[in-house]
Amino acid sequence: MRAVSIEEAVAMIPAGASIMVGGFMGVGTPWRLLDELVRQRKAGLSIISNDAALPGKGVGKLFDAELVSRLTATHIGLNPKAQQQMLAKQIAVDLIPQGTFVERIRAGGCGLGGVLTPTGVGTLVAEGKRQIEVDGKPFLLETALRAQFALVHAFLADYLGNLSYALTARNFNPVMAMAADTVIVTAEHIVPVGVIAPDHVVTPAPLVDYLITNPSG
Amino acid sequence: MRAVSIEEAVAMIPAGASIMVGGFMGVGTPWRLLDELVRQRKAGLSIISNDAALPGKGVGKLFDAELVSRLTATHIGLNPKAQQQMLAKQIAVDLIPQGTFVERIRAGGCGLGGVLTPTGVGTLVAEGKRQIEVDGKPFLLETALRAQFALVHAFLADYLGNLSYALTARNFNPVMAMAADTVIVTAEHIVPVGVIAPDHVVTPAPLVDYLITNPSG
Amino acid sequence: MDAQEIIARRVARELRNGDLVNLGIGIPTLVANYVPAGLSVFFQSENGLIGTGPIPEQGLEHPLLTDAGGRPISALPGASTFDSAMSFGLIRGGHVDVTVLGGLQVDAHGLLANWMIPGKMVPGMGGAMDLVSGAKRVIVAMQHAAKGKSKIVAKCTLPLTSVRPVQLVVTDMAVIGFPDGKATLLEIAPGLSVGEVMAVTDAELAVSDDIPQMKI
Amino acid sequence: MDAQEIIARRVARELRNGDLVNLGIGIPTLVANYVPAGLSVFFQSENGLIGTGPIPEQGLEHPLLTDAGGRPISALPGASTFDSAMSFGLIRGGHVDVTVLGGLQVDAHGLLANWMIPGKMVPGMGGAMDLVSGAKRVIVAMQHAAKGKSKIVAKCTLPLTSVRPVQLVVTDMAVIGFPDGKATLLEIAPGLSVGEVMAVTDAELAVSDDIPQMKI
Repeated sequence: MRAVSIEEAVAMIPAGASIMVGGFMGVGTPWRLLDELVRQRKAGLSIISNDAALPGKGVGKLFDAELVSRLTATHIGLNPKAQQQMLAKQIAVDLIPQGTFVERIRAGGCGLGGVLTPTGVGTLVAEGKRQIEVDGKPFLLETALRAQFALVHAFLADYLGNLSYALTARNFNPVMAMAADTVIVTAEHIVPVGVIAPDHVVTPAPLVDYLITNPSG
Repeated sequence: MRAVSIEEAVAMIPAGASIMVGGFMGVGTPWRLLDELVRQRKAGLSIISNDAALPGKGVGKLFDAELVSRLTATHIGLNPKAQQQMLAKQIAVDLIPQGTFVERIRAGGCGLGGVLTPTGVGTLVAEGKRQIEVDGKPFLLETALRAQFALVHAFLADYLGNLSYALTARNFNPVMAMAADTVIVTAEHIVPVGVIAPDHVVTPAPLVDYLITNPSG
Repeated sequence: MDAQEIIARRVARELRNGDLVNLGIGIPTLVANYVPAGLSVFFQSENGLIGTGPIPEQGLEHPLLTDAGGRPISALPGASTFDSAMSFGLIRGGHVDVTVLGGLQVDAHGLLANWMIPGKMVPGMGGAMDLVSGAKRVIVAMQHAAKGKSKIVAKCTLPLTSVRPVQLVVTDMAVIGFPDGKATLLEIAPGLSVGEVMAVTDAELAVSDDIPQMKI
Repeated sequence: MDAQEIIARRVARELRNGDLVNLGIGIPTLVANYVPAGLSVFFQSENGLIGTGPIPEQGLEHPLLTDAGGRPISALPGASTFDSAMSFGLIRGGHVDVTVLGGLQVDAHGLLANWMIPGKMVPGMGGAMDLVSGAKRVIVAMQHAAKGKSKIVAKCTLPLTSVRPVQLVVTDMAVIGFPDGKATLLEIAPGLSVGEVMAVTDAELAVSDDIPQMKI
């Protein structure tokens, strides 16, 4: 793990990158990283995020700035800008069930090729997917999902990169921290090693590539 | 969740039952429940457990008492009694890779039909299994595993049934607590509601059916 | 008592002590207000919480503790938090005893459509498909009709949420179940006749001689 | 210096700062004793711990803190614990940078057999198959020969652990790699000649003109 400034971290992300972003309706979202993506105008992004949040909030800011060209999500109903951009075919949107979304990411992070889920069998979601029977019951084969970058927001991060999360801000962050080539983390608090007890670490340090330092000045 | 005596809990388990037992080489094993299974002489058990521990320790006691007729495990090398019973065909043993073992149990608990793993492709483990390609890479289809009972050992249990685990005694307990029809828990300490902070609960209360009360007297 | 309150009160009577319950947005959310006295249930919020409590007093909200819509909530003593993989493991794995969801259409076989109106509303299914596939009991809480059109239809014309039938539909006019896979009128709202309910119901309903009044 | 120490010292030189490392039982365990000064690595124990520390002082052992063999260990500051699903997610998912495992046979293509001798040793594969399938680098640490028979064979006669080749084999006599999928002699132990190594090696080894001595 290396501690870097937010400018330095975002400078590493090329335009057109695939990026997983933690958070659920903006809660648990690494908002400082999103602000910096907008400031550095990284365009053509492939975003993998549960939702599109709201205009002006969390991932929503990427849609305000029209930086997204592809979105994989479970629900964008509360962000009219994302919906407009989808209907205008400005962004390609892949909407998938939330339980499938998180299992695909987990599979990507855990070295699994995919999982068999009953969710979506016989619905529009099944189109183009392999259906596999186990003990006579039909399941959809949902394949692993990975990204070049994961932007993760923790509650506590220690100097080694161990992370813990608070309340409902945990959501997709721990699975995404396993499913990307490069993991960049912001935290509400950076604390000395040992402050997070071993049993309370949710994301072990070796998973974290970059920890964003506190704002200077 | 209902708090019951250990005698009452084990009396609910019929001979021949399928039982998942938490623990890794006896660490994090619900040893009081195993002792009581032996005392009540529940025979013909189908045990799903990472290993066979050692004679006289943890799950090993079930082999000492010759109560096991089928074992699904990843490693039994340190229990000569279990090995002898296997070689004498007294017990049917299914040995599977540890990462596959835990994913099959997790799938059982999470409503997945199975997972695709690269582990075991092209080896003896692949025999009789479906091989599925994703993006040209071969994976084995490993199906979900469930049991009638899960015997789980926690560090802390609160009055509602929320559980937390300590150090390396967590191991298979949390996934097994999701993958059985009836979940029976012993804990090192039973504590009031609120002692385990929401972010530190690993197994939420609604998963627990029975919590074993402290020994009386 | 308005239509929404009738529905929410009636659904709340379906809950059993110790149930793990997931409430969808809209009318289902109201169910939490009518849990019968003495009954203790766990409410799950699929963004990662069991033990949701009421909206906190102004000034006590925490930005990292919200419901699935991102609105501040509180947590009751004994609450637990977890990641989304665990949250949907609970849902898909049958650990949620009851989920209450809104609906656009429910058909004569209990199939639900509630996530998409082609060409109009394409917000994404969020957690709905997993909830209908995985929860032990699925209860649909919705108005019986919208703009004069029955939402209880012979066959769903909108895209299905799941091919697994729901267990119960509670509307402002009736309670409908699906014994043997066939829509059956179980209760009618106070002040209504069976004929009045049938008149605004598109699907054929099995009806017994003596239909009790909705308990609310 | 005995054979085991030679092997462990040489393997330890393969570790890089910040690596997540999983050590199998037997010789691999010894590697932790020879981590070069100034190098900071994380050791994982697959029963659910990152940050394993040395065996605690007598009387300070905790029964709930053990290695994968059930023996008491300690945990370093910054350690983390987790369940087995996470532990093997780390292993299978390529998050473990280096795993060091014992071997029964490694063949000319780098394929490893280390879990079973049909009719004799059938203890189960434990975590070995996942480690060889998933770790970024797999290093086999073993004696070059057992009872006078080469363990570096033309083709494994014992059941394979994985069809994925290992990256490096370190024995008491040599270091062998598999560039372009072909067993290649990279280093030889001090005091040995290439001829002496080849004489006790069953597999054909590619050999360059100038083979350096093992750095230990």
